[in-house]
Amino acid sequence: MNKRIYLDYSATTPMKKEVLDEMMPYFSEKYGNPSSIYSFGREAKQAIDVARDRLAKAVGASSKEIFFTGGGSEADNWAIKGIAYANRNKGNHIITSKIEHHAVLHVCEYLEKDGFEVTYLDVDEYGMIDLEQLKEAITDKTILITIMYVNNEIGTIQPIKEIGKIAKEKGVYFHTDAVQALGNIPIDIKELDVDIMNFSAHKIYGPKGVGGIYIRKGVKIHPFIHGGAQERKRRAGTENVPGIVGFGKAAELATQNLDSHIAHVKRLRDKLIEGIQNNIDYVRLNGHPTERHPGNVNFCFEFIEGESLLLSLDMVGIAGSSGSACTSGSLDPSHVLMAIGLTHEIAHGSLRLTIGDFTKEEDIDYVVEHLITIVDRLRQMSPLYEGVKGGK
Amino acid sequence: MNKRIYLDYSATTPMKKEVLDEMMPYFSEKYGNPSSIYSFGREAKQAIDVARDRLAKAVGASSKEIFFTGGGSEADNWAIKGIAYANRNKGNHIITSKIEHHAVLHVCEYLEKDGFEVTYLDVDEYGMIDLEQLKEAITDKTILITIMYVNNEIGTIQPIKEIGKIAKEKGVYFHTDAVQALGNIPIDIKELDVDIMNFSAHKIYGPKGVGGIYIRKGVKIHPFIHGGAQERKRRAGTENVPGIVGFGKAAELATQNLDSHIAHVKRLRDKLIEGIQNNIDYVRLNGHPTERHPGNVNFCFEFIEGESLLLSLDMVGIAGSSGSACTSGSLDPSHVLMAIGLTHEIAHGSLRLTIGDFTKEEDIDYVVEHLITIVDRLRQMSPLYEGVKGGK
Amino acid sequence: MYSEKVMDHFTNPRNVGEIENADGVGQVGNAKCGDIMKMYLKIEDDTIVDVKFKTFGCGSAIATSSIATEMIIGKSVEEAVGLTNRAVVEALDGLPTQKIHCSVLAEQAVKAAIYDYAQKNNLVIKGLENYKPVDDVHDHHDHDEDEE
Ligand SMILES: Cc1ncc(COP(=O)(O)O)c(C=O)c1O
Ligand SMILES: Cc1ncc(COP(=O)(O)O)c(C=O)c1O
Ligand code: FES
Ligand code: FES
Repeated sequence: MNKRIYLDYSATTPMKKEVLDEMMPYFSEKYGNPSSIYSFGREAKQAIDVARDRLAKAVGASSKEIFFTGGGSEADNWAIKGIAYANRNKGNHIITSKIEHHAVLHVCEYLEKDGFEVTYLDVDEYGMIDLEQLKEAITDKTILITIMYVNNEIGTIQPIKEIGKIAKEKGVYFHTDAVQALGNIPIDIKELDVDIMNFSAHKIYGPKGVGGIYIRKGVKIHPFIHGGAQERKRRAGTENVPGIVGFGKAAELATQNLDSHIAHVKRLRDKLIEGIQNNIDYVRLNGHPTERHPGNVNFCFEFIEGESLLLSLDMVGIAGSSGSACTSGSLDPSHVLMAIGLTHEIAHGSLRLTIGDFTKEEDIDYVVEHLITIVDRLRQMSPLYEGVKGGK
Repeated sequence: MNKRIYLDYSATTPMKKEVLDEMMPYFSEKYGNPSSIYSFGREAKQAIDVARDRLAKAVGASSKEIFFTGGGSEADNWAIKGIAYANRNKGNHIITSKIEHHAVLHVCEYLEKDGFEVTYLDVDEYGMIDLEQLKEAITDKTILITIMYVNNEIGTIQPIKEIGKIAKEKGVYFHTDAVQALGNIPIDIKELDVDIMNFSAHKIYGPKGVGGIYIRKGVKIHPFIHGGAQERKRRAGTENVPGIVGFGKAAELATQNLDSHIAHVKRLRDKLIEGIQNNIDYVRLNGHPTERHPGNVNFCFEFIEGESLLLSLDMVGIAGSSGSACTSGSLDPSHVLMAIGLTHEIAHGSLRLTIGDFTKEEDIDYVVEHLITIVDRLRQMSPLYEGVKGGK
Repeated sequence: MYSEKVMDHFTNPRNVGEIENADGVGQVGNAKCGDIMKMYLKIEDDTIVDVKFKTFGCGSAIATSSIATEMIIGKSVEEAVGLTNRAVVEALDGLPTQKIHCSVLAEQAVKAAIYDYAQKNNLVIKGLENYKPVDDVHDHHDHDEDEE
């Protein structure tokens, strides 16, 4: 297998050359500890400051409100546990949705075991929450609303501005996981009533293992990692200097190139969606038709199972992902596909292809061509397809 | 300033070339997400497995008991909070020492606010805990003993084997922070009754922002970062693949070179200690004379203050650190120096110089030479020194 | 993740299809759980002369079905009843732990088809005396390490 067509940009991205170039000096030359007072400790400290400014600028925040973490998941954990435990005296109720990332859902479940109450909002068939349901869910015990900006599986974009308004009106903190939003839609925190927002570098052509979090000034939150005085005493641990530098660069590139990035991936995304819809029967596009991550394609192919589809694609060099239970090794297919109302049978046959900056037009042709053959081959093998063929 | 003599290896280390070489392919080529099923996701997964085996081998553990984290501090937080909350039904008492790293102490203080009781054991003038005091401190509410292996400031090595025996006898979990031990003394977990031990890559010529933790099979502990199923469901978040690969390589190198590393730094350490003791009056070596980190030198220079000493050293290209209050921006000098019984006055004048693989013999000569002049200059400026000179 | 043997049987599955007027047909699993296997047997003189299968499932479900058909062609009915999921796993040079249940499915599909043959012909087959058709082998689906 020589061809490699990567269509899993929502899982992770390759690091851009500009990002790596900027990181390189901090591994073995400018390796000083940013907390030290000698010159080249200060060098490292300055590099972190630059990165912080860049990330702040990318999302319309002030640098003082940006902190670096060891990844997007750590930031989700920090946001939710940090707010929950710091505001326990005010209430023990949290509102989230059924389609959050596991880094949000599993934290909520953990908190439920520790005396918190969590409302999991429904979503409609496109993955949208209902603002009325949200309003009704808020009680005088509610301390936090946590609703993601852009869904990682089906790409649906939530009405963050409206949610923020509701939260603000009711005096409830609002956290949004913006890991899939950064670099894919414009973000301007100044325009939003968001109290906490988090990001991950490896989703925007930056390094793995580095995340960021915006914490609005004045928000009552506990630290999550206690220890040294790094990150203005809010996140302990020797800073991952090269990683942070890389994240800063990636954030800068992402905003500079945002328009062209969106135009590029959207065009290929629409081509891929059409290619599939025009050539393959019994498919269903998951997610919202318009309020959607510009590079997200998510289909269910009836009568076949996602893992076999992925393996077959892998054999011709195409990398995608699936919400099928067989892939994850768990009993149920993706909670997101369940929440938008798919039956188990159909959810098993899901395929997510996510497009990025290095995707080329001819890649899409290649993928559609192979998908047609592969889906047909797997359906010929499927006992579920037998009844259907005749009627066609 | 062209000369640069780095003597702060206990703060952080430069990454070795072999480490960086091994990491490089995972940034922009083998960038697949290890959780994916396509071929080059598996490639990344295998790389993590190799790293895990290497770290396991370096410390005498089985690979299944090793997990990667986003740094040494995260691992300390995980170990202590994870055990505390998972065993709360058994008891609420934790025993630690007064000279732990902040990543341990501040977690303990946080837990105290949440209903836990913590005993902070004293240490003697060399920084050693007292095993009898430990035994007496254990009650039927004690769930965890957390005592560091090697102290980061004064280098004292605790009797981990004996502590483990006591813990085991009493049926109490034992965690040891081995961040400064790895790569500096031989570690063989098989020989120790330790339940949890943690490490940090950037202290052993590996990357910043990557840590590791050994969790003995069967230990009851909560996850710290909830979310995806990474690290066998125990530590969520997309793995820092290059970082983990680098840590694995660094751990392998550290064990392969352990004897020569120890011989090298010990020789230069002793030379530096003698150089200072033979040439400068009114100095005090902190830490244990023999049970000591092989590269750790920690002196108090009476009548002068640590920050001015550091700045002066920095001007001639020498990088060290200090437990002085002025360096940290906090009111009190290092809690470690206080715990070994130093007065504030003396503790302020502390200087830690830590030696590593790239330190050369002539560096030591250079440092001693400059220290003599600098200390003298600062003392001439010090009102405390006035009374003393005459008597000399 | 998968051995070469698994990938071979996944990519070039043997004996895919249906047998018209099969002597025994068995189906196990259910779509809800993401796996269905259907086996068709042609039996002459107590010997399995032809087998075909259809499978809805993951890569290892398809591979185990494929190799199971190969393993029972030419065997006596009694021998085929003795096919174990372990033998299937071994023949495939192993399966990941979370995929072992797929091999159980293959074993069950063969048994179900032979049971159908026995029912149609009023036979009692050694090894199948206490057999009850099941379509749920999902206890095996959950295999993850415990979170403590
Ligand atoms: C003894 C000890 N524990 C924990 C840490 C924290 O490790 P990290 O900087 O990787 O978070 C350090 C170093 O800063 C240390 O010396
Ligand atoms: C929406 C969302 N939140 C959180 C995360 C977790 O980020 P990380 O992998 O950096 O821990 C991801 C990606 O895995 C994501 O897509
Ligand atoms: S059919 Fe679901 S794991 Fe094999
Ligand atoms: S003398 Fe200035 S901070 Fe201590």
